[in-house]
Amino acid sequence: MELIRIDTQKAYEQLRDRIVRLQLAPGALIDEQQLSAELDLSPTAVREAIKLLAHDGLVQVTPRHGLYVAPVSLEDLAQLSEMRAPLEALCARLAAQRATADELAVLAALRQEHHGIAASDSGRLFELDHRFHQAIAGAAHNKYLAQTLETFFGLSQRLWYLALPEIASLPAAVEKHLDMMAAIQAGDADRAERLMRTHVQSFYDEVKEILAKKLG
Amino acid sequence: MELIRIDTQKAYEQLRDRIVRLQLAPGALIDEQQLSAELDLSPTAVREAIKLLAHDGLVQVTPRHGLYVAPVSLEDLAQLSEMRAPLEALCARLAAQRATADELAVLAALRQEHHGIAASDSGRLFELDHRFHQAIAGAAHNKYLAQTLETFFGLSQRLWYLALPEIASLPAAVEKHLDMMAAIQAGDADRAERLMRTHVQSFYDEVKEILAKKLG
Amino acid sequence: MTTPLSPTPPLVLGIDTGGTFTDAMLLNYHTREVLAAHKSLTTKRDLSIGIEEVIDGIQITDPAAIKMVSISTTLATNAIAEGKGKRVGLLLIGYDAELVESFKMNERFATPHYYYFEGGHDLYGQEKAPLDLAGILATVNSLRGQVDALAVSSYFSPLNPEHELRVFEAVSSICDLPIVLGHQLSTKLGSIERATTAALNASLLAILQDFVVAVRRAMAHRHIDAPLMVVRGDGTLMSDEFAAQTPVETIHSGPAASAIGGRFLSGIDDALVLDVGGTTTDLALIQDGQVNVTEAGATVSGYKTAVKAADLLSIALGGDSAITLGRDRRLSLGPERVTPLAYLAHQYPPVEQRLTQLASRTWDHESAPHLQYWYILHQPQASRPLSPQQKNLLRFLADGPKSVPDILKHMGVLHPAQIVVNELFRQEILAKAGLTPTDLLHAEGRFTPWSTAAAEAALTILGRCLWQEPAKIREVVWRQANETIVRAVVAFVSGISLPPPVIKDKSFGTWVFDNSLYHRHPHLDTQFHLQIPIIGIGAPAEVFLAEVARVLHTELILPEHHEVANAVGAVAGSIMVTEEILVYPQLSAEGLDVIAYYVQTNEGREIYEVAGDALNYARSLAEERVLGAALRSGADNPQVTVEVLPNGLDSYRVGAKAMGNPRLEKR
Amino acid sequence: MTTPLSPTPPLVLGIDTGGTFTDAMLLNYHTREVLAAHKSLTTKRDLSIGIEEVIDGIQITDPAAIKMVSISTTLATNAIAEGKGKRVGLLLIGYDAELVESFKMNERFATPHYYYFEGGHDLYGQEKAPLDLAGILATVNSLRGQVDALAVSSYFSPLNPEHELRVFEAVSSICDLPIVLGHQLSTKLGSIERATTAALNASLLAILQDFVVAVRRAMAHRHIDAPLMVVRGDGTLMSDEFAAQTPVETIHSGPAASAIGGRFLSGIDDALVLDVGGTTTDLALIQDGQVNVTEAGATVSGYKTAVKAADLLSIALGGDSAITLGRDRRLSLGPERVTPLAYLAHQYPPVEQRLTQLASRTWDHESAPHLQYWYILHQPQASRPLSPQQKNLLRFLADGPKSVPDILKHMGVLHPAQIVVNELFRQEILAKAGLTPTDLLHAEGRFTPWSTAAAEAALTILGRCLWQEPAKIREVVWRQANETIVRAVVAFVSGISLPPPVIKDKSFGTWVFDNSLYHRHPHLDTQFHLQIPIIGIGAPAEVFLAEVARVLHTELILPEHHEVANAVGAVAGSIMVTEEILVYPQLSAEGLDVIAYYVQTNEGREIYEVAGDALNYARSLAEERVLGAALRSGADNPQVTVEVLPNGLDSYRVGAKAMGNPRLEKR
Repeated sequence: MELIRIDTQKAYEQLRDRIVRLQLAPGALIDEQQLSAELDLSPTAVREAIKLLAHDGLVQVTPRHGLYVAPVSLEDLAQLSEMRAPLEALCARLAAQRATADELAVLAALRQEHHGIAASDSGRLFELDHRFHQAIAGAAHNKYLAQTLETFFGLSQRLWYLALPEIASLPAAVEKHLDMMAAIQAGDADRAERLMRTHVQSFYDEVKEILAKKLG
Repeated sequence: MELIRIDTQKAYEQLRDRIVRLQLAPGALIDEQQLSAELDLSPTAVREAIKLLAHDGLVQVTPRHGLYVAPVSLEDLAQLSEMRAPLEALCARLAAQRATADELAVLAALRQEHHGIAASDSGRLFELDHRFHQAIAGAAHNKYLAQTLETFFGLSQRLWYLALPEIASLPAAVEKHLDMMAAIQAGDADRAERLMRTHVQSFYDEVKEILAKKLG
Repeated sequence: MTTPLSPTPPLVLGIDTGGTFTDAMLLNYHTREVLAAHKSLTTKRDLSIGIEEVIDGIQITDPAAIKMVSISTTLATNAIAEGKGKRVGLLLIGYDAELVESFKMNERFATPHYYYFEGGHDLYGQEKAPLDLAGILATVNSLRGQVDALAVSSYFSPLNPEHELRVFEAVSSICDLPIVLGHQLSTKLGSIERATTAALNASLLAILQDFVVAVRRAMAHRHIDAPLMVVRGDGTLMSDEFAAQTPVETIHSGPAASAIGGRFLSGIDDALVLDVGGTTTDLALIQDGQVNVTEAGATVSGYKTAVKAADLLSIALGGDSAITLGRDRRLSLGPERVTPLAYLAHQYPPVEQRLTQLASRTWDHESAPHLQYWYILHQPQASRPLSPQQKNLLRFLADGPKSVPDILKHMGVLHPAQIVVNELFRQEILAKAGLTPTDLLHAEGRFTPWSTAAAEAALTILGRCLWQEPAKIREVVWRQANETIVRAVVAFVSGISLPPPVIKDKSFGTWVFDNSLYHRHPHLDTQFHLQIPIIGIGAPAEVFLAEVARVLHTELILPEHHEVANAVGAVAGSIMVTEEILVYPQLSAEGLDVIAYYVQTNEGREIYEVAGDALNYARSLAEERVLGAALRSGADNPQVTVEVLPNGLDSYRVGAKAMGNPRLEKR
Repeated sequence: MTTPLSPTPPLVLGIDTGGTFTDAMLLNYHTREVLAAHKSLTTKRDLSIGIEEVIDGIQITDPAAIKMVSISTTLATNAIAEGKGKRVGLLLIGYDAELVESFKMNERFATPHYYYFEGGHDLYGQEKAPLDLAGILATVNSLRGQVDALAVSSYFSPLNPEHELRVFEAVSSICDLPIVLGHQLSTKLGSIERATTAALNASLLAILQDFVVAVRRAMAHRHIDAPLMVVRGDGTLMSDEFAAQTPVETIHSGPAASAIGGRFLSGIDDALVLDVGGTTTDLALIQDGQVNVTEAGATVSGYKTAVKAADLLSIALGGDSAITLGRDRRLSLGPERVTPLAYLAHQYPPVEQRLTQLASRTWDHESAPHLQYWYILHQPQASRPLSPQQKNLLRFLADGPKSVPDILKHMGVLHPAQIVVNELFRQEILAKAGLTPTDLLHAEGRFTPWSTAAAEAALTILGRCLWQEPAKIREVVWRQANETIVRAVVAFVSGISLPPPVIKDKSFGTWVFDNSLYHRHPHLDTQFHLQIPIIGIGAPAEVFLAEVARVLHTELILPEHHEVANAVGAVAGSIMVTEEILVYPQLSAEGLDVIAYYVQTNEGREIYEVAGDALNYARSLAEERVLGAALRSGADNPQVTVEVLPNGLDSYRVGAKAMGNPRLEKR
């Protein structure tokens, strides 16, 4: 984010948030002029922000047409899960093999934080889940892996927000992290990999079921 | 590439090429003013192109400092191979399961093309290798997988150019594609996956050996 | 405490790259006042050189005040006319080869590399035959190195582009060539025009892309950082991105801009605009303030396309048209464009000496071929492979222009066709010079920037060959120019094709035309009365058009700045985006009942049970898409109109159009 | 054919957001002519409002001609002084807690939330103790919601930042708070200053980021799309990106810009610049045309930092300083800044009525507290939680300002401290008004934009409380202002701290000072002779400084546009980037021999066997890095200088500096 002007950064964050939280609906036409007025940021900033969002896959440009909020589909969900499940599993395996003492301390701190969060606080649980995956990605010591997973996490977010009101298993899913952490701490790569694969897959399965009903 | 001005596109291609072909050396300082003069393209175009290259990981911005051509390291190579081997393998597996008749026809056409290339023509072999991987990525029917692999391919290119003069096995590596294609055509997912993993891994191993000598 | 600055209003820079001249002008966008204008020679080998020169001539003191640059160009039209487009492989899917060939429709494809394959759909969008993808890929593999781009047109692809899309996917997996798909350029159903349009578009892609980069580069040199627009063939503007994707839409861009500029400068809403350039003269009609547009699809160099463009006629006649002596010893004017001898002699004094020397040889009645010169325009790149003959010729021309007879002698051949140098002319390594109307103007003292002596000498030489006085030669040439233009005007405005100007034609049409021009009949006079004025555009407009207007009994209007009206027109247009969506029925298996309706866009297909729903969806989709595209193209508050046109039984074309003035803020 | 345009030269817009006024001016960058200038009130709750107003006042007719906007701001300084920075958790690694506390150095940390942990390195960059990461993470977890940012400083981190980097990695994995690392802000080795600087930087991050966005927004509203620069504390410029990362560097940005502006406008290379604002008066020295810079690190609000900034002294005295009556019935001036009563009464006529009414009560000698008003500056957001007491107060003030005695009565308390409303003042929901020098100017008829009647009434009231004529009150206040400024000048220029102005101090220093001001001694006169002129900056400069200059026997220079010299200074600076690299020895295991040399940058460490190689590498690396950073910051052809300073035994600091004028093209 270093080459980016500060107001572009602001526009990017605000637009990204609107898209992820579905305030800008999937498939909606993007009117730069209007957004610039709404956000009260310069047209340049908004335009630059949209470029970044397009790079993230959250905005689409059709060849001869305008800019749209990328639509969501079950197909996307399936493809994301197909990628994330093996990569997160690989990540957990590598983390079990490579995590440094510092990284284990981070995982322990996250676990500690988990104890302080109410099961009903889905916002914080959601955030914690993200941190947990990031921490494991860091412990895997492969920057490409970490970047890739971060990108996919971003793309998944919107689907999750779509499903969120009906997700029942969030606390349970986050609970899984505790087992995984134990495996990583113990250096049990096989177990870490297996747990992670199940964790990611079962979460996607649930989201998929909810969205299948919603999106028809 | 849709939101990008045409002269930016030009600058991007030219700069990317210079970086990949090592004409802009790894670690070199990037002087936008100078590049703008050299390429005879507007400062805006060059600046935008550099942003894209930074996104590709080919240009680095240090926190309080200037822009540099990203350095290369054996560590990068190792991390890339760690990501690419399982992903390409997954890709081959999915392709074996999902390739349509059209996609098999493309693979057959690439095979046909291969027959027309001399073993000494490393430039074309290199290009063909890229196409082959792209075709399999397409046949896997997962856009995220395809995008990810394409990004990694781009990052690997520079390392390969560094090693290229000494790579002996390029024709053999490309030859491997023929076996892989047979496996994909036959729908033998296990075999396709295994062959791909070996193909990618052994190529990386060779490049690694060469670069280990070069980079010390 | 405040000292206000003098206000700098938003300025726009209009540029027109014509066949001979590149014009530029700077306009105050709000007051519509032309602040500065300039003309340079067009440098075909690299248009950016002429563009840089013309921008330099404008003396822009505050590049930041320029909020838009807009450019019209005959680049596409010229590239097609001169066969300088890139080489295209045209893949025809589901076309009936026999039918096409038997009606010689293949001659309309605008490329010699066309190939037929199984596949395509029927008029209900159902697959006619399976796609022969393997065959296509094999062909593409075999074309490696022989073509620079590919065009794909599948039968009934606007109804169902599936085969084109599949070909795109597969072919782009095996090669890097740019690929143009027919259905993306036209939703109309004429399969031949679609193929032609796709092929032409493919042949122009790289050319227009280079052009846009060159203009951007010229802008960068002058520190102009503003949106760049390109004039479409109908006079509206599109962003440079769009233009680079759909170069065919720039066909007729130059003439359309002239027409718009002429209207703008004259303030006249109904007129015939005649733009006299160095290479061509272009005709367009202005009605109710709008350029007439042809719905049928523009024709360029005999290729009928599916491109909506200004309805115009371009004739190969201009200030630099070659005046040559045919085998029948008749003078002809055009269609070739050459460098005027007055200019060549001005650049190379030995040419002037040689011509005056020749003119003094009163006994020599055969020296007309000596008026044709070849010369080196710019040195070929060192890397360029040259034949021994080409090297020999270039060495011979190294010290200056040589006349064609001298060249033939040196090369030891009898006819220029024996020297294989077309490619060198094409690449503007070599150029030709000869006698032109521009030379006549020199001789007449009406326009004399270059060597008058050379022009006079050349006329003397040519007159001697014809046993005529130079004045008579001039008269003949001007009469011919006048006749050619009047003929074009009459044909264009009437919409009736005139009989060709063949000698000894005895048709009534020929007679009437001749008589109306020359009033030869002692008893029966005929006259043309054009009921609208002629707006003359271009530097030589007055010379060429005064007599035309007289013959047509109308007024010739030469508005201020008419020399650069095309550049004015480049910025006077609105940004426009159009979109068409097809709605057509899905038939039951037996093909007897309509069971649903498809809504087909470039990118996908939706299905609706009821026609009304399908049309409503198509309407709103079309509206949204044009709006999005217009916003992205920089239109300010674009206005959208949607119309539904019947397109055969139970089928509809839903067309949307968004138009708006350019948004002149920094993007 | 060309009509040249009148040239529009590159313009630059300078803005200064001071404590009271926001100034702007438009400069022709090449001719250095001030084209327009304007002043607005600073809106502390949202600086962009004042910035927009001041830009509006400038009447920019051609925003595109503006090639750079540069801004200086007292934002950082004020936020620190007023404790309005974000709450920071400071993590101290390897610090000797006992030692720190025993010397009360913890008071210098600029945050009450500081925590000690095991870890850190020694002066050879070797790990002193293992890092207690688990402890740090537990602390960070426990700080959730209590701090807004984190700062980390590890012992000897400039030599080896490993522990800071590890903390950064780990902590950023468990929370989103911005984290500032000490070694990235300072390569100097003072561990306390480094911690202070890191903590201050962390507390300012969000503030400066919001500010930059607000300025960009104000620019966008005026269609100004140009690079934005921020003035550093030493008067040089940095890009807005840099500023948002290292807000501490903007400490003293405002005064530095004033000094540079004063020099620029006066053309005088050696002078004392005195900038009299509404809230403070700032002193800076100009020597050889440069602002004096303190190498030791700037001190702000008593916090000593490692930030290189203009050497200056800022005293809490300005046009809007509160004139209050102490318990000892002495008048004091400042340090608090309040809204002048003349202005308040102008805005709220009932205040004027009330004051004139009070002034007419000749029997009332206790009404001085009635000169202090509270009022609502802007309504709190609906979402803001308010205490019942706060709600009560806001309801009471809803219909206009109320005097403090009225408020106490309504709230049923005896002292303002019993009303818990500091947060409301902090957020500028409430504001205070009172008697100020600005009111005196109204009463004297020297500056009368607002209610003179209110000012006169207030003076009458205050005079009656002191049994004095109003004229006498004014005299006392002015004398006190003069004395305060002269005291500051003498201390600042001499570098000697003067004895505090305590009553009944019998020291010689106090005597000399008093005598030099008031020449009280009948036989022994003392005088100050300042050998350089005083350049007065700011609107009230003449009023405040005429007597100061007289007392100091020097000339007071008030250059044209001196009211906005700070805004001028904002654009007059060069872009500068610095970089320091440390070179220090690696010791053998026994610690007796130097076996190699480390080259330590912010990002990494290299090792060399020979000191010379290490220094050469450090030199070229430093040079390359500053060059890169300067180019990125928009410097045109930056000039680089490198110097090597010894830094203790076998250790060196390699400093590089790149400076260049801003590149005024569009980036």
